Amino acid sequence: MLLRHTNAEVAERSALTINPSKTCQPIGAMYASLGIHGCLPHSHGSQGCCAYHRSALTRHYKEPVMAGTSSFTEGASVFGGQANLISALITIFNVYNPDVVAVHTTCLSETIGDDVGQIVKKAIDDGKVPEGKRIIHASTPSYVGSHVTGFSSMCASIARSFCKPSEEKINQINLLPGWVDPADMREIKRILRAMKIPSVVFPDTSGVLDAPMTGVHETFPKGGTTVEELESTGKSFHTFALGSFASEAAARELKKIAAVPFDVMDLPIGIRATDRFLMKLSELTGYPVPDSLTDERGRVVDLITDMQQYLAGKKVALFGDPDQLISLTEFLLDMDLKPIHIVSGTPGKKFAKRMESMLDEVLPGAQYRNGARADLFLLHQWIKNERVDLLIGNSYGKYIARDEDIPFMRMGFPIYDRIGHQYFPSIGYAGAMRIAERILDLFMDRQDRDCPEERFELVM
Amino acid sequence: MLLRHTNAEVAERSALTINPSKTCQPIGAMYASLGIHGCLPHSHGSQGCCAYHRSALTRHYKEPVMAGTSSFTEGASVFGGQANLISALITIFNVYNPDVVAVHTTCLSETIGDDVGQIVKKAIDDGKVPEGKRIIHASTPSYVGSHVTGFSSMCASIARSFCKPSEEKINQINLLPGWVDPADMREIKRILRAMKIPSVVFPDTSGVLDAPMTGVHETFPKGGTTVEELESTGKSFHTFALGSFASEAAARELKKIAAVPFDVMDLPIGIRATDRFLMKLSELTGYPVPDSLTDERGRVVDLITDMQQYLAGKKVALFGDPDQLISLTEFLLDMDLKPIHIVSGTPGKKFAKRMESMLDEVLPGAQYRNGARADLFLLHQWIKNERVDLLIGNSYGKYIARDEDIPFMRMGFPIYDRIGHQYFPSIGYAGAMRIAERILDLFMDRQDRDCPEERFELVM
Amino acid sequence: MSEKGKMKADIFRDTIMEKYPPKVLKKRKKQFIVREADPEQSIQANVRTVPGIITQRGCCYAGCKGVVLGPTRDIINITHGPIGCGFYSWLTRRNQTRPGDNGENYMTYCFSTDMQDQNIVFGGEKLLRQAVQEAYDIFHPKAIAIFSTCPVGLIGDDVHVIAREMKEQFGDCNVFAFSCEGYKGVSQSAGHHIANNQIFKHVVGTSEEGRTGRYKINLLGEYNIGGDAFVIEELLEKCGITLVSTYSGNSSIDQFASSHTADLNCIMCHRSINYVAGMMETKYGIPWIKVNFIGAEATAKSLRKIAAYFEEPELEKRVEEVIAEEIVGVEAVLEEIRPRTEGKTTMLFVGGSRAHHYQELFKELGMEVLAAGYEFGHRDDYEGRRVLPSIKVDADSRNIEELKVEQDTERYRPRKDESSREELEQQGLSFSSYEGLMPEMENGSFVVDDISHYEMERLILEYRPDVFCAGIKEKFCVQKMGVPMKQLHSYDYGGPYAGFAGAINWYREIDRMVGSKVWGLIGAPWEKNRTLHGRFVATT
Amino acid sequence: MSEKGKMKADIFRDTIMEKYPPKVLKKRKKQFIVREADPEQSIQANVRTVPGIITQRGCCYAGCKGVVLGPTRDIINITHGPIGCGFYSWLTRRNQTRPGDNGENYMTYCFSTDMQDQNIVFGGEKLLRQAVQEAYDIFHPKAIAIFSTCPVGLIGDDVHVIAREMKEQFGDCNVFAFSCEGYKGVSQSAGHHIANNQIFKHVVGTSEEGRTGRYKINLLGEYNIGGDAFVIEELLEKCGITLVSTYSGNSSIDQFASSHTADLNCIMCHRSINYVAGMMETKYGIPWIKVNFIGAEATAKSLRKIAAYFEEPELEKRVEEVIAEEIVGVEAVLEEIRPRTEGKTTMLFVGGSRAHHYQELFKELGMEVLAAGYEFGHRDDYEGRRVLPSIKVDADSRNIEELKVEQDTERYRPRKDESSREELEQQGLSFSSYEGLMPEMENGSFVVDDISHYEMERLILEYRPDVFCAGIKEKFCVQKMGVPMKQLHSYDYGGPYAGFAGAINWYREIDRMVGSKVWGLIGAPWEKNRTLHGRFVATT
Repeated sequence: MLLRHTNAEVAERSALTINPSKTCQPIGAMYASLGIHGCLPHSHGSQGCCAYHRSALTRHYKEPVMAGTSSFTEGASVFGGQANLISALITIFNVYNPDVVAVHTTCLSETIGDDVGQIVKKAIDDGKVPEGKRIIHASTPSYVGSHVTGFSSMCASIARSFCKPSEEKINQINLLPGWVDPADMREIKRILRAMKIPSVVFPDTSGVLDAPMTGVHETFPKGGTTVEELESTGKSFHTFALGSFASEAAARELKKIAAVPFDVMDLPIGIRATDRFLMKLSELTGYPVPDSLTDERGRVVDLITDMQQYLAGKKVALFGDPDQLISLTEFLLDMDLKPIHIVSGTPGKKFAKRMESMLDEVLPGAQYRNGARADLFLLHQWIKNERVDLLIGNSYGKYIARDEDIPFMRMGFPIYDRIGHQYFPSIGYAGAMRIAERILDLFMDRQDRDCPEERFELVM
Repeated sequence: MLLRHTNAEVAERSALTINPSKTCQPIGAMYASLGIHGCLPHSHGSQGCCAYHRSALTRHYKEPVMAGTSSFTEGASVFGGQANLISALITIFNVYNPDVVAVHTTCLSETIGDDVGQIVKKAIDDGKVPEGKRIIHASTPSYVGSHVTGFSSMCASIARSFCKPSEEKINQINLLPGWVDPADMREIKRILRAMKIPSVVFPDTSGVLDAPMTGVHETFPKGGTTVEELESTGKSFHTFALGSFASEAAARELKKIAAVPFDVMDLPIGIRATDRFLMKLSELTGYPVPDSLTDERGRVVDLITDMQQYLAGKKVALFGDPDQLISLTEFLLDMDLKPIHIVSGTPGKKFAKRMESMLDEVLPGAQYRNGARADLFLLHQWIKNERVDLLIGNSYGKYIARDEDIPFMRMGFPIYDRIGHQYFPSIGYAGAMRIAERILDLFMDRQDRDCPEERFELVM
Repeated sequence: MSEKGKMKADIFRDTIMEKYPPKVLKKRKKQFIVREADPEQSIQANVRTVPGIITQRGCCYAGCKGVVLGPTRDIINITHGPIGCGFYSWLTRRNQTRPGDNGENYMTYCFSTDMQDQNIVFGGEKLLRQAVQEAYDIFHPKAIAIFSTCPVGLIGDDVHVIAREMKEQFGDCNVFAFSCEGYKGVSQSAGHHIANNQIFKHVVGTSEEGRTGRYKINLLGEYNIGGDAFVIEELLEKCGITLVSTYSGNSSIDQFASSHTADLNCIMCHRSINYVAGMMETKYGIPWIKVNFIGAEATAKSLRKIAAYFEEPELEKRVEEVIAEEIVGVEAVLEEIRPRTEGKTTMLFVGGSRAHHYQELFKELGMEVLAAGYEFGHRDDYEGRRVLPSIKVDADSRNIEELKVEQDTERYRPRKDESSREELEQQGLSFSSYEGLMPEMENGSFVVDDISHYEMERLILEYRPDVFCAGIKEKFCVQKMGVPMKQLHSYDYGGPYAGFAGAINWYREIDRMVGSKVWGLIGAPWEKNRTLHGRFVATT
Repeated sequence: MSEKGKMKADIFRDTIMEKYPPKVLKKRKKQFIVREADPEQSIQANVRTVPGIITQRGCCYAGCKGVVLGPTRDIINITHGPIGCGFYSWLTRRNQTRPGDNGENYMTYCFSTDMQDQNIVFGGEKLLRQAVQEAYDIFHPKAIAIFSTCPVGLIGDDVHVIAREMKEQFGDCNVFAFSCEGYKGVSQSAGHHIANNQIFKHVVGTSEEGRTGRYKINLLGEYNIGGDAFVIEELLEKCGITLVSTYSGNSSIDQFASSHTADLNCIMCHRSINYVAGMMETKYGIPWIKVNFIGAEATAKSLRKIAAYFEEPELEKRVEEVIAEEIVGVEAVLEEIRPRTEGKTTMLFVGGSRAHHYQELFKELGMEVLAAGYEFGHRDDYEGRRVLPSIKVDADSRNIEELKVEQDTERYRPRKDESSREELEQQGLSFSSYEGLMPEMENGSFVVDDISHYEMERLILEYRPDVFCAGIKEKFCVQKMGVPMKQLHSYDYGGPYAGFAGAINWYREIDRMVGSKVWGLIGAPWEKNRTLHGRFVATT
């Protein structure tokens, strides 16, 4: 047994987190920053933070993740990181020459109280920042929220830093995709193109964290939302924020700065969340949903109705980030699956509220928890008490899956041990198709593995 | 053991086929016919043929497959099927009202020597065929070639029946996709759209055999190549025939009728076959390959270089149809895999020639065979003599895979026991990505299953 | 159904028939009827399908090789013909089979001569001989069967001579052949008959080493789709009834060979196997009764029938105990599920028995059967065996051999004398009798033989049943219309549904199907409400 | 390398340095050197990384918790701090571990106090106490270790007091803490030192129940990445050498506790563990030697060193037998592979030992090392321990506690007296000595400390090595340039590469990497030849 010390007896814990289902803010800020074209994320703290975040993102995306660090030593920790950050900016502009540096803080710089805005201002005032270069910053203390919070904070900072007030509004929407993978951002852009809706999607890591192999390493690959696009967000007619945990804060900033109204919508994972997304897009713009998307939808529904017998009634445990889990839970329920154990390390009351409204009535036994100590140790204990047919989550789920011999679908962040998430969307109808296919494959593979020989089926 | 009577001792057989790796012509003709918009395939023979073909295609696509049959009885078998066919046409036009009826023969009608062209002519002459309706026909005796031959024959018939000689040539190409799944045909059209090349793709089963769920059963779904498009093929500048086994015959017809030059190319499965396809498209049209496709290519190459350690040196057994196997073998070799056992039931010398040129030098031990008695019994015996790490083929491979505990990737026709092939392309760079992902998943899942606990990897 | 419903049904039927050309209309009207109170109401069946009509039916080969001989594990079935027929009948029927004591099980294999054009021109006999030889050399089976496909009959290969010669040559391997060319008859039904004949001729009675036991029966017409036969085997075992052979689910050739040693033939699928029952009665004196293990009540009734036949209180007691024990679980599940299925509707178009048998299960769920019919039934399957004398043998049926069977001079042994048989009949045990589907059907419901695709769609559009039952070719057409569809050939890869355990599976399956939320996903919101309230700054 | 090569190298180095701001340039020049013939050539190392330079380095916590303490199976390692540090160091280092006899193995677990803002404001001591209590209550481990992350030091939580108190309270559980805040020192190296100190203080010498045997050694600085330690364990076993403890691959706390009972310390990774070796020598009288089990020759040499130390012919004989036996397989594989690798080139930038050790393996393959350097090495790792006295202790290093260790009054026992030690040294066995990486490097090659991303790219662009070795952060940058990249922290999830068996794995791995065809797929044909010969009828 890989997790041999996990037993079925759930003891309430008030201090010890075991096998977390979240990580800390700065990595989310780093990921969001990578979604700006020509941007170098910068970690203001110990160099270990930067190393850890770059490593984690690299393992997930199998791609270069470039970022700077203020390389705090004990001295900086005592006397403040101003010298380090200014020195870093000078080096960065000399050596890597990004268009934008996106600074995020860490628990260290937050604890000592560094005022990054002030430091950046000083750097600019002292002429340390070349003409036309931009430095943005977000406060992302590791001891508040989670990686999702950090992503949200950096998105808000991007909005705050680039959006300009504008009286004139143009036929363009702002779209905040939330913390999804490059393939998802690509898919969102494809949907918007299909609907002929001009848009600024930010952050946009497609083309950055799924850059093609060309024989050349581009420090700043051609993807990412451009500064020009970001500066036009104030002119947009409307903002769509996908996922309240990841995207709402930025939408609020855009509203504050440029009076762009916004809708916070569920991440379009699954059929109905995608329906609502497209319907709202269509309602607000007046642009119809094209037949090509309606047909895509019809194909997923077709698949699900065709294969429903393999899905119905199967029990699922899932963990990950709240925006994803909310939509995924809805999708699982729509496919007649039973999501009975759900945890997310990210705190926030909206999670429980949404889960309650979806689950309490139709699946009275379902357990869900988020925030402090909503960890994989707890999830595993729940599973030991009520077995499931499927586990969905990031790569850390594989230890539970192997111990309990449960089919396992990797979804979420981080996925360190498989490829695919970088290249195939899990959002929209295309994503729904892929999710349904993967779940079906798992169930069918299991049947093919376990059935007695005389029940081995050629046709399924 | 599911195949408990299969032993390792390969005995040459001259008459008995065991567990075939092919089926008969008419089903291929039926599939090709479904790729014409508004067309009802019609099986001129016993009603069992039609029932079998409809069932097989339905199980593969999980979609309605509409087709008529001449319902031969003993009388018709003795006296000829003219009355049955004419009666069938009358019924069909009254009840189902297709634009086109595509008649293919069977071993029965071929053995008795029915002249379908003659019968159809009589039906038209006798006024049994409504104005504007078209009846095309192909000779597809089950005792010649295979299902691929039948597909090829019906494609040739489509060309022959609709193509008109034309002096005028327009900026349009004809594209014969070969026997691939709807998702592949859709992908080919996407590629051509991306390259802005006007085209007639035929047959085109996308939108027919992956029709969306709408709550309505359309006897003739909105997909398929239209008669108008088919009639314009003579004006096309060039014909691209993908896969010599499936598509060359039709290309030759177009050339004969309308002097449209053609290239026969490998099915674009894998990177290099897709490269050649796009390069040739680009060379001939003068239209550049857009960056979006170059980037897609770069992403697959990136994936393969990133994950090469999991691929290199793994041995593969594969079976299926020759056009697919030729390209797939090239792709596997390109990924440093070792395709060492290959069989195809479809006869044709080109297969061995291509395999020879790809394999004999770099993989001296590789075994390949096609045509008579190149069946799964033989393949399984080869595997018993030299084990492989991966088996690729249609659903019948699952019996070998379970017996020998070999990871199994379903690819080809028929796939009765999984979904996915209908919706996700296996051609083009998108298909290469999917193939690479699936192979990697299989290898990694196997590692995760079999490794000792201390070698269980979080990161891969 | 109400009188109003009946009138609506009549009108509806006439309306949909209008689309047919006159000749077709005339024919179809006789096969598409609205059930009346008249107990003698008749239907046309087992006639040629109108070409082009899009039928559910398959061919003679499918009925012979696919249905009847397919499930027997230790015969090497060689399809003589082009590759297709062998390929399509390879593992597609879900006859579950466990290897027997000798470990032989060829179920997962497909054997074919893969005839080529030169064989059509010059004849395929040499090819066939060699193929049989190779099968023998590689596998050393105890039996090899040869199945002719369409061209074989036309080019005149004499498969029976080859079989006889090879059998003699091998000495330790029974070889026999079936002239089951696809064009014979009008449906699979012809193939069943041919299969019955040849098995009876070449196998039945060739061994006296059957199972011993006090209550020995054969189960005829049970093909172990989805493991049905396993459930029945277990149930009979529990009751102390000895199953000598099953035709042909999970069977072996030795079981057929000794099946004449049983004392009662119980027929499940009357259509496909009644010939063997009749011939065994004539030759060996074994009576047959119709049974049905589909449905909990039907199962109980069938067990009681068997017990009644043997007239042993001990057996009757045991059977009652088993029923009492099993029914507990059935009732518990029904109690939970029935409130969700009660009043829902269904239609069944399939096979030659299932469209009848499965009505039992639907009734147990409180569901109404709006329409039903067979794919390859005969009039007796609809109207009962009483109509047999009045069935006109047409050209298509005449071509199927009718074996002349006589009493076996040594082995004929009537299991019941006339008087005890009569007594049993008076107690309600009918011998050699089948009432058919018609009596099951409510007044005003539809009975349709060899339904066409068009008719099926119209029925669904008009009546929108909650579940529709048919085969794979219909499956996705029906579902595209938003109606859950249950395959009754393959059970949609589910089952078993026989016996008490099977009934429970079925209840749960239908509960899932009528309760699934996935059908609610059909139709995008913008399709339902096309009015858009666009607020883009300016229209572009 | 030729003189011309050396000149080119010098020019190249100066060119790439030009991009740096003056202050950075000055610093980097001292860390980026071209190897000269001068045996005394010096390099700057273990100094602060210039902020913004994009470094490979991590932090003190990573060195302490991640590297040194991570691999020990039966200590519950609680990260005291916000969740990130615990999360990132959870299972990411591939220290393979089998559960010991008592079944304890917490390797797959991550324990954290998940500090929240109120803990930052009001202090985290209460939280930590409760977390330790919960760990104890749920798991009853034999030891709990506490690791401080950045904010802990700043807010002043006294982790050591808490540890001491909890330990006393539990009675049966050793609790100790590490003040390894991420900002300490200039790299992971500080963390190693802190880890060494605390393990020495709280664990070493607390048990006398070590393994018994004639030739007892400790293996220091082997972390069992990819199973290296397993290979070495097996090899030592085969030679009859008793491994008392490994620091810290596949280790248990009991092994550390009794490690002072060994008679020789063998150091693999000098950088991370030399402190413990030194302190054990001072306190217990155990000498240490440098060994290297990476490379077949290095392995043979290291085994011979150990044998020589014990001065027993029996052992020396056994070691020679084992070497002779193992070398057969090594040579067979080398013979096959070397023709394909000979003359190929590589660069190594990683860790504090591997950039040195792995040169052995490359040399066995006939490959040339063009450049190498450490991520967190000190000058002694480059230049040898002889430079230790000349290393100036700067502010960053001064903050890391230097334990005052004295001879143990009872347990100090010099394993060799002065004279026999001198004799051994004369025979070539150096004690307390490490020559460093520099002597390995050819004249004209590059030695670069704490290489920056920019420098790495330039090196690759200029010299295009056939294989590049570094860590995960570099992996895909390098590969994007079309150069196969081998991770030397994680081994790219391969290995083991230690010992003879590991060498064979390595040869095959490098053979695969330099021979793979996938790199040939880079670049579409239309990118290589952009001239198109369009023949469309008319341009549109």
